[in-house]
Amino acid sequence: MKRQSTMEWNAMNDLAEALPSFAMPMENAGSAVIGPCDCDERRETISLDNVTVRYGEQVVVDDVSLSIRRNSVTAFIGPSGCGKSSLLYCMNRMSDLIPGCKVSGSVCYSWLDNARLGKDPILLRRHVGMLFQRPNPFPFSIWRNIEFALKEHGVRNRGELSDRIESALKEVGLWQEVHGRLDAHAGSLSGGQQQRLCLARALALDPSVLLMDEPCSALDPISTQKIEDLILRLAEHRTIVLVTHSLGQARRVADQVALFWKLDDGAGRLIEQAPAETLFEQPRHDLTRTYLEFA
Amino acid sequence: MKRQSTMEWNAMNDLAEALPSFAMPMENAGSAVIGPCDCDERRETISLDNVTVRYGEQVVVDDVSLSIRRNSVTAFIGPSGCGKSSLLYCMNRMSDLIPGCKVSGSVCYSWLDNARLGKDPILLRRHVGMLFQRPNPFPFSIWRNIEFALKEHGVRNRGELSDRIESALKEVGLWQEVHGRLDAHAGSLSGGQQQRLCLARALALDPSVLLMDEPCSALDPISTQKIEDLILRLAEHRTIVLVTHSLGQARRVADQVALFWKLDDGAGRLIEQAPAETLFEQPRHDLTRTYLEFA
Amino acid sequence: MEPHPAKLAGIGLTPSMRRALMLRDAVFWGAMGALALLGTVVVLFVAWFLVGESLPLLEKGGLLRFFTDEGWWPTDGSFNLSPMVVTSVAITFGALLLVAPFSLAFSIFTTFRGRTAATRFLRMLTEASAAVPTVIFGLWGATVVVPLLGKLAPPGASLLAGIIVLSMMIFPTVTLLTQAALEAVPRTYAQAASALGVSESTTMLRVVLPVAGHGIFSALLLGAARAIGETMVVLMVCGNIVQMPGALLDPVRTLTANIALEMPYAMGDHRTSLFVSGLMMLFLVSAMVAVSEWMSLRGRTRLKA
Amino acid sequence: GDGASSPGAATAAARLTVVGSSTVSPLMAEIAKDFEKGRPEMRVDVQAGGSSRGITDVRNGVADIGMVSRALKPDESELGHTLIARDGVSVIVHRDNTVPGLARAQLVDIYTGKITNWSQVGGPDLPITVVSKAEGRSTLEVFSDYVGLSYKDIKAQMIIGDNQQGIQAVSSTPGAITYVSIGTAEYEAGNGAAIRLVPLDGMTPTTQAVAEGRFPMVRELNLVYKSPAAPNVQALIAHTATPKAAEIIRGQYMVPVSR
Amino acid sequence: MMSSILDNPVARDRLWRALLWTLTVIASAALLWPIGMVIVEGVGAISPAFLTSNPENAGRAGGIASILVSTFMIVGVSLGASLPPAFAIAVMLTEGCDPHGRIAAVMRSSLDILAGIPSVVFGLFGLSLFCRQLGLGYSILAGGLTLGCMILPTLARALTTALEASGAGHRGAGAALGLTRRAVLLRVILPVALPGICAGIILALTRALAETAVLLFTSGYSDRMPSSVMDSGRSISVHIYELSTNVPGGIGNAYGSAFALLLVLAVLSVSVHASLAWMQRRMTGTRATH
Ligand SMILES: Nc1ncnc2c1ncn2[C@@H]1O[C@H](COP(=O)(O)OP(=O)(O)OP(=O)(O)O)[C@@H](O)[C@H]1O
Ligand SMILES: Nc1ncnc2c1ncn2[C@@H]1O[C@H](COP(=O)(O)OP(=O)(O)OP(=O)(O)O)[C@@H](O)[C@H]1O
Ligand SMILES: [Mg+2]
Ligand SMILES: [Mg+2]
Repeated sequence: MKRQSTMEWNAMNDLAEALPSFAMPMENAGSAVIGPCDCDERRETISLDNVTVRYGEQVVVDDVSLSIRRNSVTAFIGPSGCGKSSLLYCMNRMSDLIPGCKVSGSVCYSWLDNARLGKDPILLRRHVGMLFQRPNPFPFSIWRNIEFALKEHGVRNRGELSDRIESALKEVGLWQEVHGRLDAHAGSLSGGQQQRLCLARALALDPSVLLMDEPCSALDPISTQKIEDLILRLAEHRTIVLVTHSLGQARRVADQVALFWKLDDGAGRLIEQAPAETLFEQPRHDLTRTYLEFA
Repeated sequence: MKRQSTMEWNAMNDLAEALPSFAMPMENAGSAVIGPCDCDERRETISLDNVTVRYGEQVVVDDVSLSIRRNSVTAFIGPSGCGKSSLLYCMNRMSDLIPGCKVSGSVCYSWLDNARLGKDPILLRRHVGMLFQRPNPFPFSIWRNIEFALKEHGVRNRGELSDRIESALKEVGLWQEVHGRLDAHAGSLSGGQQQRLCLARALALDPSVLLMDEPCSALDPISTQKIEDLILRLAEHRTIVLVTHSLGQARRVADQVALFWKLDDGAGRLIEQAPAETLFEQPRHDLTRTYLEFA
Repeated sequence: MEPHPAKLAGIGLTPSMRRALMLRDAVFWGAMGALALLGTVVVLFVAWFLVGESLPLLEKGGLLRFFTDEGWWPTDGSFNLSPMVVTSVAITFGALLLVAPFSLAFSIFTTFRGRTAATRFLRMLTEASAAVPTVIFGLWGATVVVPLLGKLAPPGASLLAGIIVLSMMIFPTVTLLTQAALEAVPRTYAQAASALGVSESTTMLRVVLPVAGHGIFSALLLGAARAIGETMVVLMVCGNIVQMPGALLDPVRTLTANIALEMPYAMGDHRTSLFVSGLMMLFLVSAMVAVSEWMSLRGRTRLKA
Repeated sequence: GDGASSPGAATAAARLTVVGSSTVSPLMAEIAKDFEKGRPEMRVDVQAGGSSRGITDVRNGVADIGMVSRALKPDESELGHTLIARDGVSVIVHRDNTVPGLARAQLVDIYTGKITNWSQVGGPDLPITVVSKAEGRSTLEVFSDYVGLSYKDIKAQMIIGDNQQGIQAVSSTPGAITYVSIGTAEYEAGNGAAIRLVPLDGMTPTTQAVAEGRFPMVRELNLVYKSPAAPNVQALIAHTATPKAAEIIRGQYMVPVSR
Repeated sequence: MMSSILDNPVARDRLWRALLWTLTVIASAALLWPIGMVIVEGVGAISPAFLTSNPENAGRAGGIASILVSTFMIVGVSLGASLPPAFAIAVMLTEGCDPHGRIAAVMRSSLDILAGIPSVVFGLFGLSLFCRQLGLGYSILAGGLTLGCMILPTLARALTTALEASGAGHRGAGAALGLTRRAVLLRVILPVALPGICAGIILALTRALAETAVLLFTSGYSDRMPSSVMDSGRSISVHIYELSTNVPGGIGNAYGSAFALLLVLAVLSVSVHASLAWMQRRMTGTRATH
């Protein structure tokens, strides 16, 4: 029963669930925001330059420029509706799938072949993995969940498949818990386990960037703790961008924090970006100070 | 399409959403747990005595006895699945509506006519309001959302209706924000506003007890802050029982905190109940200490 | 250790695999589009064919004559279809009016009582009756309903008999869809209402039914489409007299029964006039669909406002 | 038929398609089975659909043979035709109706609505329910020819299609009257249906009487084909005149003609 | 008095429940009546011999073996003809175009109109298009194709509903893993939607099995064992219609055939459900559902 009208957007926290069915992955390929940039190749970074996101006429992310260091954790924080998710979705072009969503500006992964990524969203999304607010495993067995994605990306060899699946499950610490029942339905896992399975599924494709949109907000504290530990461990070899509402979480895991704010015209802007300690201890901006009071 | 198999239970964090059918509210009227008790009438309390909840054969809340002071805030905390929600649902007999759910023991509101409440769940639910994890306003206008419940409880006079609606909206601080568009669809409000509307809807019936099941977990920090402020204000004249996963929240708003734990047999037990400061600063039980480390 | 560049090469589609993937994608969507188009134009085929067969008579006297002619004397060149159009509409409305309360009650009962043995049996029964061939309903109507009504006012074969048997026939369709519509109503509404101490009847009538209203409406509409198009049943129980329905116990003839009754023996203009009946049915059904589209559009815009 | 537009005949030389009247088709199906017995290469498909469809299909070549349960009309005379059987048409009433018999004039009055109660024609005190047939049906033509009424003058309370439906209607309505194939009526009356064949102008309707030419309301059952007939068509038509076929025709409660 | 009952929620609920019960009981009794009639009258006629021998004496004697074979062939052809376009329409409606857009509206309206076209009109259409223009004659193929057109809207609607209900969440998950829309559709949404799809197929089968008017005009009337889809063949509903309206003394076997039809449906639905469980397990890689 599809009754998704725009007014419902506000009530909907997770953009992923709201993805309309008819979106065409390659449709907006012309509006690619991924492209080569003239950033310093030796300082490995993701650089977002003048990224603007519109839904129809409404600008929701206004001219954001931002640089993210490779193999670090960057947290996006800010009040609801300030465009954190929208900005995140530009980074792996999930924004292509949202009807009416227009993106301008550019995103550049300095250590990757941006020209190719810009043309091939499938390749892009393999390099730039994503984790959503609500765990969304496929309704398959645990094994199939990971195998499926791998197979679609061309891994056919049985031995390689099982190696990769095993190492992904081990990486998220799920192997111990589930190795005896890999053919159990993913729905039979607890919420936290499901979220880790989704992470394993993304990791199996060996992405070098992981985007996470409030990955813990549906989890209990124990599962949250596990995910946070994982984030810290993964960040050794992977670049992680994390949207979170929990300032505590940002403080615990992030190297860099970026605060966004929705201004009166409805557009989200970057207010302040700084190393986590600096931002929490010596916020420069008034809005940052206001926001930190809610911690 | 009803395909709710038991294995999916774990995946479902919100008991509320899992209510398979709201069946016939009075169906289980025989199993009423509300009844007179021999508690001291001058010390106004809600006393839960030996409450046990079963789903089919599985005991999920095991023999919990607990006393809640009137006009205070009591927080239920504990890991996922320990039966916090189940216990809460006994208190206004929402448990009647869950097929297969059996409750024994008794709940007694010392300052109310328990004999009548025990026979009349409609009256009971008027006195004992409830707020859910996800905001669930009716798909009506803002005004109709509150008016609907009031009319059902016999308020017909137009003047009285609008007085009550206005004062309920003012009480939750929504009047300012919406008084110009009371006939707007409730779905057009933001998540935080919706949650406050739901609270206003409950408050309009002038309940003396409010049960809240993780009321802020779907909200952003600013909305959370507003709700927490409200809880503190409402607690002056109302008894509030709050289930929360956020220890910070429990610390900020609760007078008393009760910690539950799911033991190996799957049954949730009350581990420790104490004033908030005591529990957080000098936990007596090992499990409490373990749990607090996740804060 | 620098794990990435090495591993990066290890996984991912080779250019040839990628080309194959794109090709398969293009073929798949092309095929889907073409097949969907084919399915969509079937209705045009039917309409084109009906118009083609009706043309000789339409050219002679226009469309209006089918409402202004003296009567239905097909072999004498007088083709007034209006009594049959009115009958078709009346019988459909009657069946809907009769089936709606039963179907609603039944659906509410089976949807909200939980999964007991009784509700499972009732659901099974509904599905089984959806499978009963219409001839059986006709037979049942002719041997049971008509004689019963005949005791009230002979011959018993009448508008009312048609309404009763048709509503039996569309009951499963309407009920199955109504159940689906009720199941789609978020449980949170009913639950919120209960938590506010709202009684069950009010919850149903004021919250659940309005929210499901859209789905229930389209269930009824589908039932109406089946009722108005039903042939064998009305042929067997309605009496088939061409006249404006005056009372419930009057024998009447519907457009479809007219086609089935006279087509095997019709020649020339008589035969063509029956195709015009078919065309008329198409108009009626299209009008119904247009109304429903308009209503749903209005419903959506109202929801937005 | 000609090969291009006649798929039934075109797919195999040994296939015959027979289409038409639903009254004739059951007996034609049985005759066809008998016809095939000695001819393993033959296949005869019998298809009911009404007399006029028989004519139309033969004309445009979809069928090789048409079955028509009435005499041919003048504008159909370009087709070859063979009479294979006769079928009487009889007035029937409910078994409990004691009316001794009806005259042609009484029938006219009943069917034009002048007589509305059985007591007016010597029956019980019971309102009459007039049941007639749909326009175009051959029994209606035979009946209205016999009583001398136009179908426009008939004031019926119920209109039916096939014979079986008429028997159904009469046996469940005590005051009903209609006209159906004698063969069908005899069979049903013999098998417990609550109907009675009413003597008409003193003549008792029986298959016997039809066979002996003593009963006036009779219709012809014809086969039509494009002339000149193809050899296979000729063979099948010849087969309908065999004693075995006559046996089958009698078995279906019709009256074979002697050719 | 009445108003006091309506004012008191408890009394009103009691009244409400009484109303629900009454209407439900009446409706169930009415549902049971025709089915019960078929079972009571048909159970005597049916036997293994009835199911395995061919009709004789215009159906008064003998069995229905050839009828059953023709029926399966007709229904098979109709399903084969309607399933691909129905699936394509469902896919286009849920994945291919904006569900509130113009194309979808055209598609949906055309299906709705198709669903409303009386079967007798389909019969005439099939007679002219398939039997005459395309030269298929009175054959199982012609009848099956016409039936296919008739059940197309039912099938398309059921498939659309099933796909719609199963897609939520998986599209985002799939896209984020770099899967194509086709992969998500065929490998994720389809398995999840299987129960709904099967329900839709059974519904369409039911309509096809029960159809009389269409087949009277197109697939013919011959009650012999068909040897190919180009033969004329009589489906079971036509057989029932013929026996009950045109063959004196055929009513007993008409009920027998109707009972057999119900049995066939029951067997079909049980076997579809059994294979469903198996298919789902295969497609999701789970050992057992629980
Ligand atoms: N598909 C859409 N169409 C129209 N407007 C949208 C759409 N998605 C989001 N918006 C609007 O864009 C703005 C930014 O949304 P976004 O989800 O990016 O914010 P957010 O910072 O992630 O908020 P939250 O913390 O609630 O997840 C909001 O005002 C939202 O209502
Ligand atoms: N309707 C139901 N049928 C069967 N089991 C259920 C049902 N509802 C809950 N349970 C089970 O009962 C146990 C307690 O559930 P409950 O929802 O009360 O826990 P909780 O403490 O509220 O958890 P959470 O923090 O995740 O909300 C869980 O193991 C849950 O799986
Ligand atoms: Mg967001
Ligand atoms: Mg809970």
